[in-house]
Order: sequence, then C-alpha cells, then structure tokens
Amino acid sequence: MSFLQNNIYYIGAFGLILIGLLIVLVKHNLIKVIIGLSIMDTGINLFLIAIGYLRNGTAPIFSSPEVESVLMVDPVPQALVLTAIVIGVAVLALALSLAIRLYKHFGTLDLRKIKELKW
Amino acid sequence: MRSVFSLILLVVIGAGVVFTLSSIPFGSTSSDVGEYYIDSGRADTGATNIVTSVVVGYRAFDTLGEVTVLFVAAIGLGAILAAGRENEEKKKAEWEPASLVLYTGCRFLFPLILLFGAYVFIHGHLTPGGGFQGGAIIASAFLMVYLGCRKKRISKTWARNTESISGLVFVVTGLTGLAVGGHYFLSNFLPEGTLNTLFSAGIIPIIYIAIGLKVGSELTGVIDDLIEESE
Amino acid sequence: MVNPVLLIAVPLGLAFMVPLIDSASRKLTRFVPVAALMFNLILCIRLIPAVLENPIVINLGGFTPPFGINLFVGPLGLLFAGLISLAGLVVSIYSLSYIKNGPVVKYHMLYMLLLTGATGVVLTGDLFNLFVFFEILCISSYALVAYHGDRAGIESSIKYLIQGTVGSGLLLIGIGFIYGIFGTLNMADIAMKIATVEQSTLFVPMILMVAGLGVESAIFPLNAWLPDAHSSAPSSISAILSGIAIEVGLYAVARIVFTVFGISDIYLFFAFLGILTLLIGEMCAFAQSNIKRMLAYSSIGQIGLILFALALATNNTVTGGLFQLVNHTISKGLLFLSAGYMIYRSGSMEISSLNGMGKRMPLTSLAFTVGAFSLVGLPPFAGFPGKFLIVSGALLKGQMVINILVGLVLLSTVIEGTYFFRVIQALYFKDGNGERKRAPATAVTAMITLMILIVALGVYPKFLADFLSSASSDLLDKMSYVGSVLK
Amino acid sequence: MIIIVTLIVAIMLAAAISVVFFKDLLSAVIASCLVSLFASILFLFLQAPDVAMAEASIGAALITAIFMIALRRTRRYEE
Repeated sequence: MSFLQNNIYYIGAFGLILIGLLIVLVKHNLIKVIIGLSIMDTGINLFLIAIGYLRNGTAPIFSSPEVESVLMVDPVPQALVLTAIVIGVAVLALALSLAIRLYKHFGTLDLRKIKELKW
Repeated sequence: MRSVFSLILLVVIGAGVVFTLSSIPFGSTSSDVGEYYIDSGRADTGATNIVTSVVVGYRAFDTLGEVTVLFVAAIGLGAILAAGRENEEKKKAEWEPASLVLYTGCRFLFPLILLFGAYVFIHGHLTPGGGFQGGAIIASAFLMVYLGCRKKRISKTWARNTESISGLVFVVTGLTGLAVGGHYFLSNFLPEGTLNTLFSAGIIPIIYIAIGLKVGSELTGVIDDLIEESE
Repeated sequence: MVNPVLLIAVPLGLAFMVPLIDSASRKLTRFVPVAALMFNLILCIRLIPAVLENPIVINLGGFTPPFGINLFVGPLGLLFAGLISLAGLVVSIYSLSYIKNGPVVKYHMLYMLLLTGATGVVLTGDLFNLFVFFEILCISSYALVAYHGDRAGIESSIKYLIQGTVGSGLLLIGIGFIYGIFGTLNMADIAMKIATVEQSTLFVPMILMVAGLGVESAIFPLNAWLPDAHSSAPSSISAILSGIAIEVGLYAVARIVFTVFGISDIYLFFAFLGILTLLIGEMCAFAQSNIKRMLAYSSIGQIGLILFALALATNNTVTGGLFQLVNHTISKGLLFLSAGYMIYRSGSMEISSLNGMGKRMPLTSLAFTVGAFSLVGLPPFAGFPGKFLIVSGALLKGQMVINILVGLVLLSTVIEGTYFFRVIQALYFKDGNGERKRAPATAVTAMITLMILIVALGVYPKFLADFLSSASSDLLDKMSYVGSVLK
Repeated sequence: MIIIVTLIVAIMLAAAISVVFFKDLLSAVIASCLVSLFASILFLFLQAPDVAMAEASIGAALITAIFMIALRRTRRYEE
C-alpha cells in the first residue's frame, strides 16, 4: 500500500508517456500518431504536477487575506503545466490541419503509403 | 522488427526514469523558489491566487511566449489550410438544420457561457482559473453555436482584430512597465490595491483579460478555420 | 544603454500588429519583417561595446533571479542575436520578391515570429523559458515548411512535426526532472547547485534534454527529418532553417552541456558524435542528385563539425567552431538563396538541369560559387579561418584520438569539395539551353550583401575572431556566468 | 483515497492502451478524451485546481472537438 501511495502518480504519468511514445513509434495511421502525442502530453503534465505535490498540502490559493501560508503545494509546476497545455493544443491543431491536407493530397492517412520523398 | 526495437527503446527510457525518480520522492520535495512565491507572492504581486502570481507576475515572460505559441499555431493552421485551397472550386455542402430544441438551447446558453468565461478570466487573480481557462470556455461557447446553430459564423475580421489588439495590450503593458515602472519589462506600474478585491494586483487583471480575449478569439479562429475546411 | 528585451518585445508587438496593418494596407505588411529585423540589427550593434565590457543581465518584471526570469546577454548571446537579425534581414529582403503566391501576409508573420523565437532562445537564462521560445521556433518552422502546400512539403512537415514534438516532450520531461532535483529553473542557479548532487542522477535528465534539443539541431541519429524538410521548404525558408534554426538548437545544446551541467567527462563523447554526424552528412550529400537535398545534408555535416569543435572545449577550437558557425549561416544562406532562383528558372531541382547556368545567370552562379568555396574552406573566403582554427586547436591538444578525428575532418572536407566542384562544373563547363535572365533587384541585393560579408570576413578575420574569443569564454567559463546572474 | 486514485490511474492507462487496438478512430479519440478527463480529476486530487480547469476545458473538450472535425474531413476507420 505504501508503495502505491508513493508511486501511483508517477506510474500513471510515465505509463501515459510510454504508451503515447509506443503509439507514435508503432502505429502508421497519422490520426493515431497525433492521439499518441496528445496522450504523451497529458502524461508529461501529470508528471510535472506530481513533482510539485507536497503531502497534505493545500492548493496555493489564499481564500482570505488572513490565512497563513502553512503547507501549500508548489505553484511553479502548476504554472508550467498551464503553459504546456496551451502549447500542446497549439501543436495538435497544427498537426490536424496537416493531416487534413495530407488526406486531400494522398487520399490516405497511412504513413507507410506516403513515400513521395526518398530517404 | 520496428515494434521490437520500439519496445527496447521504451524499456531503456523507463529504466532510466525509474532510476532518476528514486532521487525525487513523491510528496516531500519542496523547492526554495516555490516557498518564496507562497510566502511573498501576495506582497510582491497582490494576487491571492499564487499560481496566477507566478503565471502573470514572476513568470509573465513565459506567458507572453506561450500566447505567441498559440498565435503562431493559429496563423500556421490558417496558412496550411489556405495554401492550395485557391485552385479548388468552392462547393457548399448543405448542412442538415439542427432541431428546434438544440437551436433554442444553444441560443439560450451561448451568452451564459460567454459570461462565465469572462468571469473566469476577470477573477483570475482571486479564484482558480484565468486567461487560458476563460479563453477556452469562450471558445467552447462558439463551438457550441457552430454545432447547434449550423449556419451562424463569427466575423473573421472581428476575431482577428480582437486577437491582435489584445496581443498588443499585453506587449504595450510590458513596455509601459519598462518605461515607467522601475525600468523592467513587464513590471507592475499600477498600485496593488487591497488584497482579495477585484481591483487589485496591479497589471495582473489587465494582462489576464487580454490573454482571455486573445486565447478565446484564437481558439475560435482555429475551430472556424477547421470547420470551414470541412464544409 | 538600450534594453536588450526590446530585441524580443518589439518584433512580437509588430507581429501582433500585422493584422491591423493588413486591414489598412496589404502592401505594407511585406515590409514589417524588414523593419523589425533592421531595428534588431541596429540594436545589436549598439549593444556590442557594453556587452564586451560586462555581460548584461536583465531581470524581467523586476524580480531577481532565481525568482524571476532573466535575460543573459553575453558575447555569445549577442553574437547569435546579431547573426539572426543579419541573416533574417537579408533573407527577408530576398523574400519580398521571391514569395508571390499563397497566403503572403501569413508567411511574413510566421517568418518574423520564427526569428523572434530564435532570439528568445539565445538570450534567455531560464530553462522553461528556453522551452517556450523553442516551441515558437519549431511551430513556425513546421508551418513554413508546408507553406507551398504541395505533396512533398506537407509530407516532410508532418515528419518534422512528429519528431519535433516528441523531442520537445523529452525536453520537457528533462526540465521536470531538473526542477524536481534542484527546485529551480534558472540556469545559473542550477549551474551553481550542480556540484551538490551526485553525477549519476544527472545522467538521465541530461540525456533527455540533449535528445530533445538534438532533434532540432539535427545531431545524428536524430536528424531524419532534416533533408526532407529543408529541401521541400521554400528556398528562403531553407536558408533560415539551415542557417539559423539548427544553429540555435546547437546553441541550446552547448549552453546546457557546457554552462549548466559542465561535466567534462562526457565532452569526448560529444566530439565523437560530432564526427559521426559530420561524416554521415557529407557522405549522404555526396550521393545526392537533388541540389537542395545536397545542401541540406551538407548542413548536417557542418553541424557535426561545429559540435566537434565545441566539444573539444579549448578556447581556440570553440572560437574556430563559432567562426565556422557564422560562416555556415552566411554561406549556406547564400547557397540556398542562389539555388532558389536557379531552381525557379530551370524548374527542376536536379543538378543536371543546372547545366550552363553560369552563362544564363552569371551573378547567381557567382554567388553559388562563392558560397561553395567559403563552405569548403578555401583561403580568401570566410570558411578558411574557421577550419584553420579548429584543426590547429585540435592538434594542439596532442591526444592520439583527437588527431585521428582531425584526420576524419580533413577527409570530410575533401568529400565536401568534390561534390561542390561537381555542381560548379555543371554551372560553368557544361552546355545548357535557355535564355539569359536577371534575378530581381531584391534578390540581387541580398546575394551581393552576403558575398561582400563572406569576402570581408575572409580577408579581415581578426575583428570577428576577437569578438568570438570572448564569446567562447562566455560559453566555457561557468563561474563568471553564475557570478554575473546571481550577484 | 488511494484506492480511488489507483482505480482512476488503471482506467486511464487502460483507455490509453485501448487506443492502440481500436480500428475505429472515433473510439480512439473518445478514449484519449477519457484520459484527459481522468487526468483532470487527478490534478484536482493533487491540489491543482487551475490546471484541472484548463485540462478539462482544453484537453477534454476542445481537443476532442478539433479531432472530430478533422475526422469528418478525413477517414473514420483505420485501414
């Protein structure tokens, strides 16, 4: 139980990251690859937030001016993740527009069949 | 062959990660920087939501960059979808009209969602939420109108102007700080006001409102471009 | 003194303003990047004397590091910022007439934002801020590679996007680890605390970060995207991607490896990696029949050479590496720009289709020749001092391994010379048909400026070399970096 | 508490793995939406309400919508 208590968030985060990477590496359908990237992003965000967690800490928001700053979780990773989420959606939107273009040109989303350029 | 190689790669990455994670125990790390923000965030920036004071105060430059990332992606998406569209004939697909219940519901909910989005980014320095969340809520209101009312479209010029004016407000606020507020880019040049009231925290509400409008109009523009493409 | 933050803030503000300018007058938008980059160039030149005395540290928002983000404008950062604005300005003049079709306004905005992102990367002193600006750089280059919307462009843009996004994911994981271990994101602060932690824990974060940045800087084996992306982008963008984007990636790798981590045991590994990248790039370039792919592979080779020079970590070699970097930016830019117009005229990217171009487009062919000579490292041009400094500096180290590596560098130069002479032979000594035509005035201006720079740097390398030697101590002297940020 | 978290993580990983096997891309998109949604609950458990809000509105809602629009324009099934 204490193993789970200590590591469950890390397991979740790196599980998502590795599954996302696996999808990117082995799948050939472009939409699936993009889904893999999005899963990886979610995993990274979870990892960053888990790093900033402090046991029994509260959210870093003072509901009234009198509250003392006893035990609060680290606000920095949260700020970073806010940024990372927006960057993630930006990349995804761009990737999907490329996917739409690709389908228009080649009539397929299968990356194996798209071999215009030699390596 | 390829999947075997990928699995080996993933196992190696996983092993390295587990090894390093053992030096970062969960739930007990506390950083000096984070503690400093919690202790003096209220005095330094006047925001009671410390995440906001980090996002728009201490690390505001990151946020400027991030807004730019979204801006770049929106332009890039427009450019990619526009390239090659010129020489295709426009064919207008007929949309099946939405049912009356959906139509009325959307029209009724739309202003309420907008209002909620605005609330979220105006109160960013007091409660959870802020420019990004509020902007996303606003964009989802427009998305709902697109799905429910089918033929309704926002004006492209209007969205683009909102986007660029709110971006300018961000940069100009920063430059004003450079000119008058202690000669630092993005430094606070307004009085901090009383803690925990709406009109407090100096430039934070201004920047967060600008971000909210910018993110909202950009995401709406992205959705609009994509839907137009799929017609 | 002017504030270096304007280098980033002004182009950003102008980029946000472009839609407004566009609704007023469409013609004007084309000149916005020219104006912004001109401003940046003047600012950089004005900053030189101050920076040579003491590096400028700017605290953004008025918060002292490590609590706020800071910009660090040392000789190295200023060198890169100046190079970005110079190359950017020349290429933006070139693209005034080169880019005619498609969403032109969006092209100019993306172009300007790409260079702003690059400037941010080289000036920032904060790890996460570096990531954010890196994303600006990457995302705008994904979009610009696909600018023409043709099949090759879309395909290579997708490959680039997938690899780049995985790379930036790895970078972000690395940054997360670093924050978990040190509790700070400021690079100087991390550099100071690095000794308090066991080196073995730092290994994985460093590998993750270098791998993430290595995708953008095209270090072998992470460079599969580069030949496709650089060859199918519009030529003006190829010039910027080859001349600026991968160099900025290399800067980030060097800054993190040398200044932040500074673990000297692994430098030899990077030297090997550099030589490997160099040989593979040059050999692939030799095998190409498509001129833009040839130039793209040659960029990989040059990056490998520069990485090798930086990894030897003595003042001489780093100075030589930086000299070679400046030379690569200018001459590869010139090569891509001149090749762009030749391709535009002949309608094909095959080297054989350039036969007899020397008679039809004398100036463009001359520009290509000068660029090629300079890249190979022939004496009157800017490539010679760089290669000379690298080789002599490496031989001074007097180690057997390094001497062998230097031999490989010389071998690669021979390969490089062979394939470039093949093209020049096609330009001047083979017959082709077609009428004589001139390139437009803007393109001619851009190419002549670059040619003058190449010759000037080749004839008077002293001026630049002095500046570069203080830039190299900026990179290698960790203590003074830490000291000037955390006063 | 720990049991709930474990359960959520298990569902999340299961949804992520199922993306590998779905032939119907729409199902794969929904599965990734599920991942984001549960991640946003985990953010709430980790005392990050700001991030939870952003992940729910951007990660779960908008990204899914964008994916669906893109699917409409391309092909729904993986060949």
